[in-house]
Amino acid sequence: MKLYEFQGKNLFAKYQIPIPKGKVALTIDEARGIIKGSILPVVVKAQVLIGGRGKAGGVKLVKTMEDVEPVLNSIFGLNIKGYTVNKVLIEEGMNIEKEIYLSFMMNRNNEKITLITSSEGGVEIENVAKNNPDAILKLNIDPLVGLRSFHYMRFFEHLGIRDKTLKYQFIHVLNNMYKMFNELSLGLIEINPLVIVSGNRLIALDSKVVIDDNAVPFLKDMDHIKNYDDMTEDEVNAKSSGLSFVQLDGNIGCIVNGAGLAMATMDMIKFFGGEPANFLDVGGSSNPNKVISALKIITKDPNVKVILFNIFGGITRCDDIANGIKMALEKLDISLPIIIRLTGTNEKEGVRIIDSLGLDSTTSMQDAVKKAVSMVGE
Amino acid sequence: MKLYEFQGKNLFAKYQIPIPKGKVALTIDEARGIIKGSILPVVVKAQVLIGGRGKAGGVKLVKTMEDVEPVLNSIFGLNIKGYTVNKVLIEEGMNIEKEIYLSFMMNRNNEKITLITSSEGGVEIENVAKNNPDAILKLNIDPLVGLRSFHYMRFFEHLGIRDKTLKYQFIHVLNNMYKMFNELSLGLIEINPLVIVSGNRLIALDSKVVIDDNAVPFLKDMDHIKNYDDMTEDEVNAKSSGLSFVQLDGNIGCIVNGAGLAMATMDMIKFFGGEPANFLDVGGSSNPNKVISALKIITKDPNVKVILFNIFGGITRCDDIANGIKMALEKLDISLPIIIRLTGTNEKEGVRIIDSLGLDSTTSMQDAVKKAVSMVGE
Amino acid sequence: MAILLHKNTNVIVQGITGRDGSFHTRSMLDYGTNIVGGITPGKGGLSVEGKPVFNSVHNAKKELLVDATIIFVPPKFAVDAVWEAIEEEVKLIVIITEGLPALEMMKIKNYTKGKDINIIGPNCPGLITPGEAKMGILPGSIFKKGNIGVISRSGTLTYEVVYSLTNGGFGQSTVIGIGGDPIIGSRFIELLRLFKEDNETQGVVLIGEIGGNDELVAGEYIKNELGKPVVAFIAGKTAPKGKKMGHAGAIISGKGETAQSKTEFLENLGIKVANLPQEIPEFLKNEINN
Amino acid sequence: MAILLHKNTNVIVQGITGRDGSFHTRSMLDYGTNIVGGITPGKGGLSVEGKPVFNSVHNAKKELLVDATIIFVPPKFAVDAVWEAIEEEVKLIVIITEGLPALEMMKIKNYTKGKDINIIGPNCPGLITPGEAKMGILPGSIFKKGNIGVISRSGTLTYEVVYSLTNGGFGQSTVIGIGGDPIIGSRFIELLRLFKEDNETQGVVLIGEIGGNDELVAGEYIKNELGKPVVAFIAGKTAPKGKKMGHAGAIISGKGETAQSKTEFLENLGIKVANLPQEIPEFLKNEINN
Repeated sequence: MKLYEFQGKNLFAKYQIPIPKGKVALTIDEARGIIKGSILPVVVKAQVLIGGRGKAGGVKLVKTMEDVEPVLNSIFGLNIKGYTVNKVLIEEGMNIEKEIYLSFMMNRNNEKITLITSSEGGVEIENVAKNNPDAILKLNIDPLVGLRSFHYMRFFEHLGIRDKTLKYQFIHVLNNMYKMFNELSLGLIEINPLVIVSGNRLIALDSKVVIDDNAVPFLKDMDHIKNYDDMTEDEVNAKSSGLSFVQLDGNIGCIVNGAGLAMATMDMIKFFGGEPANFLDVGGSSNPNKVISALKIITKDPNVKVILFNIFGGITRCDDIANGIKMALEKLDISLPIIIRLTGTNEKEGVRIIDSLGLDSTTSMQDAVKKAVSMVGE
Repeated sequence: MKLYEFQGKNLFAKYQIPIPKGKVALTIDEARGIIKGSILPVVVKAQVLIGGRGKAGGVKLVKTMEDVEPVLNSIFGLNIKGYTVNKVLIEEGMNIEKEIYLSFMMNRNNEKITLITSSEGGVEIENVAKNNPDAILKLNIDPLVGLRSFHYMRFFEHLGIRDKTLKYQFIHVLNNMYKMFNELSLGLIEINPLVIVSGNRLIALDSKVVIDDNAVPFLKDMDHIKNYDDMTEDEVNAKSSGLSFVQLDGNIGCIVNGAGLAMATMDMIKFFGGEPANFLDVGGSSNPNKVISALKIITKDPNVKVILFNIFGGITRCDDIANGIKMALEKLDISLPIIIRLTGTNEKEGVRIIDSLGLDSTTSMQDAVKKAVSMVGE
Repeated sequence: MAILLHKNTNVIVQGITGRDGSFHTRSMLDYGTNIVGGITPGKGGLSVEGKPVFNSVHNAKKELLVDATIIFVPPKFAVDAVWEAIEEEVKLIVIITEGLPALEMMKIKNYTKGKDINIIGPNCPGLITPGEAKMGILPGSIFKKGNIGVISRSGTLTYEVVYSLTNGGFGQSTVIGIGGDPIIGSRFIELLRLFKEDNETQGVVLIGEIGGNDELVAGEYIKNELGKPVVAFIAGKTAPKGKKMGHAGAIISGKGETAQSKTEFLENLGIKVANLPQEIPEFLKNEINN
Repeated sequence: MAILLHKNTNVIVQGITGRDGSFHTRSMLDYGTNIVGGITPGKGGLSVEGKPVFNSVHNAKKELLVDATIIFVPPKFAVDAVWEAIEEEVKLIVIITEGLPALEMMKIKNYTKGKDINIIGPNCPGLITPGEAKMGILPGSIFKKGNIGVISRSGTLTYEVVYSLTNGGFGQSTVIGIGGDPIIGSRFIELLRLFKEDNETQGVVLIGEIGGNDELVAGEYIKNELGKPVVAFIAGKTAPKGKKMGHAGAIISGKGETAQSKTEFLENLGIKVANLPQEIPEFLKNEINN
């Protein structure tokens, strides 16, 4: 689960990671009021769950009161890669001496918590990795061992930090970031840039915090922070119905049991010249209501020209799926053609139900996919 | 480092382990004042760094004001296994429903933190182990894994605890004891008895806390708790001079470099019919001042009839030791005979110095020990 | 020989009295798995499908030989269940449960690295040695004893592939679903090492997907050390970047994590990658005959 | 062959610029130890006895082959130094430092259990393979190449025994002081396992003391598995109960931990226990000739 910059910073404050003074505004009026009460300059920052807002015009400086209206008008309602800006963070301006990149991430490839730092802060780390890889240091931390003095040593060595006060501050920030990472089961905690301001003080100018979705149910007192703002309405609905759903832009709606098989189905559609409209995994259980929810979501998409079921019964029973289709056809007004592949557990019973609905079914994934592709091609 | 009961209980309070209301008194007057201000009955408990005070008359109940003087007079100044009582803990009386033994200890034999519990609380665990071993449960906890639900399960199963409130309280106490064990690097945390009082509440009626000596220098804000009350004055002096010293009751004073060799020297004295007066390890460094300190401590013991040096030079240089002896003979008034075994690093130089003092030396441990034994035998 | 699981492996079920636990205990017993008992804290003394239930793995081990455990307990208790099995020195731990925090799995993984413990999962369908035993939720009927090892990050896609294999005349030595989470007990490479040593396994099918670098690490091992033919399949060529495709671990976070780049990487190493699951038996035939 | 340490073992010194570190670096080099460099954080770029100093083990490993490390850093930094060496996959770690908290050592021990890492110490004199190399503070001159392995919880008592051995005609394969702390990296049994596999070692001298049960565990192993003659010596017959005799681990906390009961236990297993260090060569002669 991604957090907004301001949510991440609220947590930083809780973990004693220094942040600039700032306030969130949900409307232009609110924002105007905050700016009027502040010492200029202030920075107005669009709050969206996607990177690259700077380039998109989502971060602007207000130097004088004349800047206020044009800045607020340009940011509120701005569309950044599909996300509409409906809240901003207004922060005090800073005299920056140096910008650093600093993050801890869950590294699935070596099962360590990887500390990443770069002397080139304020730019995307991927670009630094491409253009100046030597600027980047990666330290792999075993969570059973923890962050220790030899990590600090390598960190300071890489960044060329010798000042003692600054070292203490970095250790403070590193320890608290690491603590936050562990206590909140994060996937990522990123400060970019972490800035050094006058007096050798450190301040986290930005925040990117991602909580491991599996850990979210276990976190206490974090309900206020939960958001699904990076999911579409359909994706949220699917999630609440126990489905995994991702919107794509093709025209063959897919309903599959199992994530791997669902991806393989999409891939096969593409292989035979079609375009999948979505990823949809009805999961392992056989609740017919899931089929109804799945059909509801898919038929909302005006692009969809044909619906393809691909069911390999294991835990999922074919007759349950067939019954789900039957119930859906009774309840919903579905005029789209439906292609059904059914095999595995209770295949015969399932096929019999499908037959009774006057629909065809096949046991071959390849046949079903080819048929779906040929139908939209007509 | 052993803590007094009241010190352990102060830490319990900090770690939210419930304890009875109580106060410490250093004099009879103070104790009398506390009792007058309390609701009777109260318990008066001698504070000494040794077990078995109950049997020795160090724990008494004050039911009425008539009890006060006899109880205080009998406890203050009481000698319990060589420790004189000069402070008492005065605690509220309790209506006990059940007594349990509970401890966590550093288990050197399997490198785990061992949780020990017994349904027979209030008696020494060694006696339970002997008379009713089935009453005892031992759970070995890997510090990297921590105390977890399966430990609770086995704990409750063993003690036959089914009441939910009680379970929560036990989990609370277990977790906090375990936390204290880890945060303070303990060797032992023992509550005996941990009592269940009316309303299914748990209270720690006693405390025994031992901090790992190696961890003491690393503990913050714990200076007030440091005590050397379980060491003799000589042992404390030796420690502050960088020596390891243990008083024994023989008559051959030993000065040896290395703990293992020092024990082997004592053993050899005994083997040849003598009695060692002490264990003394001057350690690995060769500071002549250590030899002076060592001789000071040993010559204070009126039992000592002969002084035996056993030095196997490695890091310790024989000439440094010899110089130490020379300086000591100049500074101190030593009339006791001195037997010297010197071998190893800079042996020749050392022997030359000893010769110059008009003393004998040998390179054989066995010869030196035999000579010392024969001298006291005369 | 097959790997990890055999007819005589003594298996316990952690969470045996739960809905899933009891259902699959029946199904595993039917398949021939040597289930000797189960664990549900607080339900010790009951029995499920004639097998004794204990309060703890410790208690079970006092009365039974235990070689392996399969964990069906809900995510809230699953982490402790895994640690319990580790502490009681159970050598094979299969975690079916979905929803374990990755950080907890990371600790478990680092603790057991280099130690004599195999963990499969979490969020996996389990494993099966056809004709001998299964630990998991895989539908036994589609498997057939034979000489192909299968390792997969997926569930039903594995069934699809195994179905093709069986129909194409290839039985399986052991089939393992390693789970869809980013941090898992055994990755491809760890199981390839076991298949290398297994005389019964003549070839391996590797079913990967988007996310992570397991397929790449496996590819290097296959090229340099395995010494047995392999056919791979990588799901997710049409998956968009940055979106979780059902599995917590099926997400493209960087360039090397797409199905295309994984396919290319493997093909550059000389490893055959099928475009369709149904092509796998044909590819395998060619590889084995080469 | 000897065990653990050889002429070609590439050794680094953690804490090489310190008083003890630099002094013993000289002494180890003089003995022939293949010291390739040292570590002191913040002193990278210096050199000690002609050997390069690095800020971290990581940096050293970028330029050097590192098989083993010896740690001389003060207790405050020693725990991190050990973890650093573990994280950098150094296979032999010798901790000379005295004063490491037992709980920290306990974590290190549990972490490395079953993994391919040998830790000696803390609070130990180190180890020596006579005629080849030494890692530690042992006085090289008293040792002689030969066929007796020595494992000891003590320092100078080891020298006493080795001196007797050498004078009695017994050279040593490898001599290891395992340290006087209650929680140590390698206990008797772990090193006995290595001596068992070492062709050069024909017999073992085991120098124990009061406290703990290491001698008892070792005794069972000697009787049942070692297959080589052993002579033991147990120090502390005159030590009182409950008092620390110099070593943090030399304290009698229970019945089985006295020198008498350990001696009895070993003798009951048929293991010869010497009363005097000087008897050991004689006993050994008898054992080997039997």
